[in-house]
Amino acid sequence: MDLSLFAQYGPLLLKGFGVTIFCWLVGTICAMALGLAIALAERYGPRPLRWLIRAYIEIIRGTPFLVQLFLLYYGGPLVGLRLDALPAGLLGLTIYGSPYFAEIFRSGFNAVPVGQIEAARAIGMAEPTILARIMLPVALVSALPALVNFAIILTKETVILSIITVPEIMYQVNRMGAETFAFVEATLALALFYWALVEVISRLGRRLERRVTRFMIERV
Amino acid sequence: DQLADVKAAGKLELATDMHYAPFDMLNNGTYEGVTKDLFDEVAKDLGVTPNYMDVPWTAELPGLEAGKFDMVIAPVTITPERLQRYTFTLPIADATVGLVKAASNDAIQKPEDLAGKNVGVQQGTAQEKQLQAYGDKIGGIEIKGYGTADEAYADLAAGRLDAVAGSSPNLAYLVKNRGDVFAPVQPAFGAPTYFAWVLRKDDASKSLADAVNQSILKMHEDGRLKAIQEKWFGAATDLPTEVPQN
Amino acid sequence: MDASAVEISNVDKFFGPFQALKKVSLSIPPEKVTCLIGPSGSGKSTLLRCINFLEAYDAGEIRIDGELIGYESPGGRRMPARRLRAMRRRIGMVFQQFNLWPHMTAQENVAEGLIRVRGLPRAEAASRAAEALRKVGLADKMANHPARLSGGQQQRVAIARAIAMEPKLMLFDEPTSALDPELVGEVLTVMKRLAAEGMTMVVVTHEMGFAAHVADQVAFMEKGEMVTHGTAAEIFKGASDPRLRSFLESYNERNAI
Amino acid sequence: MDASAVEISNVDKFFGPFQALKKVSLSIPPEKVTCLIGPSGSGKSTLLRCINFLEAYDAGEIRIDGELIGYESPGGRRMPARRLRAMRRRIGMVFQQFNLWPHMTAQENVAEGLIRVRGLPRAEAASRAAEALRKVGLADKMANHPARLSGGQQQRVAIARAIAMEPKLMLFDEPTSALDPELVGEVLTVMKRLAAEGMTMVVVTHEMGFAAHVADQVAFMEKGEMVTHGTAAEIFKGASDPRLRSFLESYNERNAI
Amino acid sequence: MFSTATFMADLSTLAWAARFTLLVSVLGIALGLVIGALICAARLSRNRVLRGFAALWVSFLRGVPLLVQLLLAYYLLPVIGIDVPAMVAAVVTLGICASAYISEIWRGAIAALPPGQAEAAEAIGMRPRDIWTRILLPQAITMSLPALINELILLVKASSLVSVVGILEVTRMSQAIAGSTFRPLEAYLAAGCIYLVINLCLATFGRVLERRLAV
Ligand SMILES: Nc1ncnc2c1ncn2[C@@H]1O[C@H](COP(=O)(O)OP(=O)(O)OP(=O)(O)O)[C@@H](O)[C@H]1O
Ligand SMILES: Nc1ncnc2c1ncn2[C@@H]1O[C@H](COP(=O)(O)OP(=O)(O)OP(=O)(O)O)[C@@H](O)[C@H]1O
Ligand SMILES: [Mg+2]
Ligand SMILES: [Mg+2]
Repeated sequence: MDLSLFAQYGPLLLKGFGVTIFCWLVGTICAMALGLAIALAERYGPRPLRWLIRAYIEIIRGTPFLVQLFLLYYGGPLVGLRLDALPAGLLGLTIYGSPYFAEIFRSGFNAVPVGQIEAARAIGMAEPTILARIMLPVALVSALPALVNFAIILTKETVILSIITVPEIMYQVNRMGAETFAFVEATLALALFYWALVEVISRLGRRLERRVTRFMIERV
Repeated sequence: DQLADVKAAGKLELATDMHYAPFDMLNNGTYEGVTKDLFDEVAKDLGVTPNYMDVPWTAELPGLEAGKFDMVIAPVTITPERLQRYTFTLPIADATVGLVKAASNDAIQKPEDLAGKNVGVQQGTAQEKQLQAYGDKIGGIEIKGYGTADEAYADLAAGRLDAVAGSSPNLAYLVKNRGDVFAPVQPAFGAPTYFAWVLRKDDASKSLADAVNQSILKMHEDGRLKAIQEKWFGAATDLPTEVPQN
Repeated sequence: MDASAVEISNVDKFFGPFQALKKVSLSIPPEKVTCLIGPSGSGKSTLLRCINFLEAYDAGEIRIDGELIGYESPGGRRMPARRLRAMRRRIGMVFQQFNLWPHMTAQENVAEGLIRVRGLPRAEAASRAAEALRKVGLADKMANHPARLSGGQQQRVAIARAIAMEPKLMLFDEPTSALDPELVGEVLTVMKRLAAEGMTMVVVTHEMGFAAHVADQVAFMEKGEMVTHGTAAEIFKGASDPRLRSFLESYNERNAI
Repeated sequence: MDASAVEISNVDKFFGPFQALKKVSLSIPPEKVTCLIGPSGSGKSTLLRCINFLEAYDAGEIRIDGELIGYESPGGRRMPARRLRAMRRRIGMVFQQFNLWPHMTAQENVAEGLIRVRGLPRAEAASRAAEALRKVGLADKMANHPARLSGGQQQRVAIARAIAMEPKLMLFDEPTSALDPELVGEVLTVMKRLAAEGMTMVVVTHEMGFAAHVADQVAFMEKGEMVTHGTAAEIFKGASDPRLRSFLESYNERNAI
Repeated sequence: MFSTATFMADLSTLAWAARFTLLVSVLGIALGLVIGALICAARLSRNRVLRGFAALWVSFLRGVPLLVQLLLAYYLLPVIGIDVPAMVAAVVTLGICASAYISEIWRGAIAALPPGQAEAAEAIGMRPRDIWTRILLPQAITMSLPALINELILLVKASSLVSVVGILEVTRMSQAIAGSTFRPLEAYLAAGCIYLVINLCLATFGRVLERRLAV
């Protein structure tokens, strides 16, 4: 193990971390918002829209991010869509993540007892209010671990942005590996970084979880 | 002693990244290319059966060090830094830098035309270093690094790049296959560099490296090397008969 | 026109092949208490849920203050969500299973509708909610979430939640099932006061004593049919229908302690 | 030794700072029906849940047939899960909120325990479950999931589920709250028969008439305290405690129709 | 530009490689579901040690990229004397990694179940094993099925990483094709189609199950 390598490549790797975190944050937030919109459109939308959404979900969810990103970035110009690497990467992440988030939200809504929704309807509450005040808070109890799960998975999907030359962590790790052949050290750096990032996300997730389950009685 | 072990086992475990045409590629699921043709001969000389494994580039050298394979036969450009960490065999092909551009692009006729232009290259390669040096000489080139050469070619086709730099044999094969899209920029530039195979840098590996080198030398002499080069590149280049140290 | 607060005519309701309501008709007079009684599974809850259209009825009509609920016209298309919502604002409901919102405290459960539906400012809604909870004897449990309340306490929160909205028509589905005799008496008092203040009430109950005390009209259902209805005295004293008689007998046998 | 089926002595239970049970003591005689009455929130459900250790009590002792439940020794460590399980097999419970398993049909709800706990073969469990459901008048609803049952039907499934297990001790938390008078009478009959067959029963109820008819012993709780207990006659006729008297008065006022 | 002939040829080549993708993901899923259930049970158990172990399991397996786990399992474990065939290393690593995610999904669903569900089972003296398999998991699975199918689909796609231990599955094969034909668009599109077919099957299965389980 050659530790001097870390001194040499440290700044580059740190820059890569920064880019990864930026891409992940923006991508996750946008994908989650789009996913929620999709889940709602599928729940409340007219029938033809629901079919369209179903097709969107299955196609995006069913194909690898690598393929989507490759088509978007390298295939896009063939049909006149020319994006720079970073915007393409963020757009790609948003699209790729949205169906997963949509399904997780659908799962969560499934878990809300109908009686609670009926109680809100019975007093004439409007559907958007019911959603925000009753369904989302209750759905989060069951959906939050799955949301955190997928946010964590997205941190790892960002490595694919390296194929379109977004200078994120994998891109820099590859560079370090290719230039020095120190693949083991580079991989180790990658693993450590991810463990740190994921640990932070899980901790935040657990804290949020404690918040959304505050109303429940613990039985241990 | 690795040679003895290999002979005793009767087979050689070999790792290569099977998407680096024309050296290593999969055609309908069958492995073929320059490396395979060459190593089939080497194996015959050694009297062992070769077992070719497709392993992504990033896993090859760690796997070699972990003892999962005996050799990495993906073509690796010889550089002084790498020589410190691994044992290289004799060169098996030319790795000098070449350039391709989009066939439809008439603005670029010679390497000097690339001053100030976007040029793609596989990141971290010896070719990238040489391109950098060349760029400094002609007054600046915008270099973009890619994970693999394939992505650089795709971006050239997509129009984001003006040219791609790579090893000459690889580019020649690209142009041969996709002449409709890509065209070479002549002449090649930079110092001559070479591809070779890689073994662990320990005493036990020395015997095997020597045996492989013997076999390569034999192929130099009896013309098999030349024939294989002509088969894949259309022409043969002279290769040094000892491991270059720079 | 029609003087009924709720006019139910020939309502059918199917759950798959099972018919839960069979040509049910009933007029509910305004500003009076109507009790629905009948054996378990006779369709009382279903009828109540049809009145505020939580359950879509399959045939017949239900009119609230003369206005058809749920459909544009009898047997026609569904009415727009906005209009349905507007109608429901005038109807309150206490559910058999309470259906409290588990993530809100008792006070928040009551205040929520005041804020979101009635548009009251938070502070006022909170103080009104506190007031409503005090009336049902829950002053010291206002900050508890439903999971931390006893059965009877939950039921009282549900009652407070409905009453705080001050609806014109109130639907109670067994509002006293989890209450002890003292509280039943109090709920009875509250109902009588509400009726005096002009609220129309429909109450599903199994407690005949309660019905006898509170009801202006009593309706007896069985197997999805409206068997008979009349004043409390008519139903409980001079019951002529044999099904009703046998239903009541078992109660009279036991009610004295 | 101790002749009580359940011996509760000086039991305390806290929910955070709130004390739900305060030094509660009670002997429950074997093969008899004991009714627990008291205002909402007085700790009846909590006491019942302590008896089968669904709620861990904080001080005192509860002994089932002389055996301490929940702890190795009074105030000691928790008992091993295996032994707790063995004790619970002899105790049945009907919950205030029913707690049916929503993913199983009525029949499966009843059969599940017979298969998993009693180890009966599937076929026999199914036929016993069908038999138990027939007895509570649900022969035609056996294949319904709980969501497709009325409140009273759900409660009857819960009763059938508990009775089918043939426990020696049965804990009922308001087993008739959602039942109509006819069914209440039937449940009463069933209980009397079970008591005659040797089952010990503890019943939380708000229906004084029911308690008066079924109970051998009646215990009155208030604010987490065991106020008084005695035979049904002692409690309902000669009530001397002022709190008990005011509790009962509101009932007597209303119970006649 | 786009060559349909190449695309079709790629498709047939990839269909052949799909058997490895299928094999690895099906076995990985099966393993992941079983271990996931156990880890979830451990995470929610009363036993402190079990809980800590499960928390560590989830934290490690979610924290370290699957790629790294595979490299560890295949290239580093031999160093301490555990040398397994590539296929076994791939399936086990994939299954173990998936178990961490699956257990979290179920944990969320179980947290949302009314506590009375388990209490009713405990009260009759049901064993924890039966409470889990008969009461909690069936409801949790039904409730979280869309999220679970999400996870399984991700697993199918993550199986592409097993190429680092030398298994020639769909993604790797498509890269190989792209490298030799210099037509990456066609190759990747073909790979996308193969994954889509597999995942559509999974998704459809999930939907049918969802409709079946809905009560
Ligand atoms: N988990 C909890 N956390 C805090 N307080 C609780 C909890 N469970 C119950 N309580 C409180 O304990 C008291 C006793 O509750 P319990 O359910 O035993 O009452 P009960 O006698 O059964 O009443 P009811 O007749 O209304 O069902 C109540 O005041 C209730 O608010
Ligand atoms: N969703 C449903 N699917 C199928 N059958 C249903 C459904 N809901 C109710 N039922 C059936 O309809 C009948 C009437 O149910 P309802 O809840 O109206 O009875 P109820 O009179 O309120 O009885 P209880 O006094 O027991 O609450 C019952 O037999 C019940 O099994
Ligand atoms: Mg009902
Ligand atoms: Mg209670």
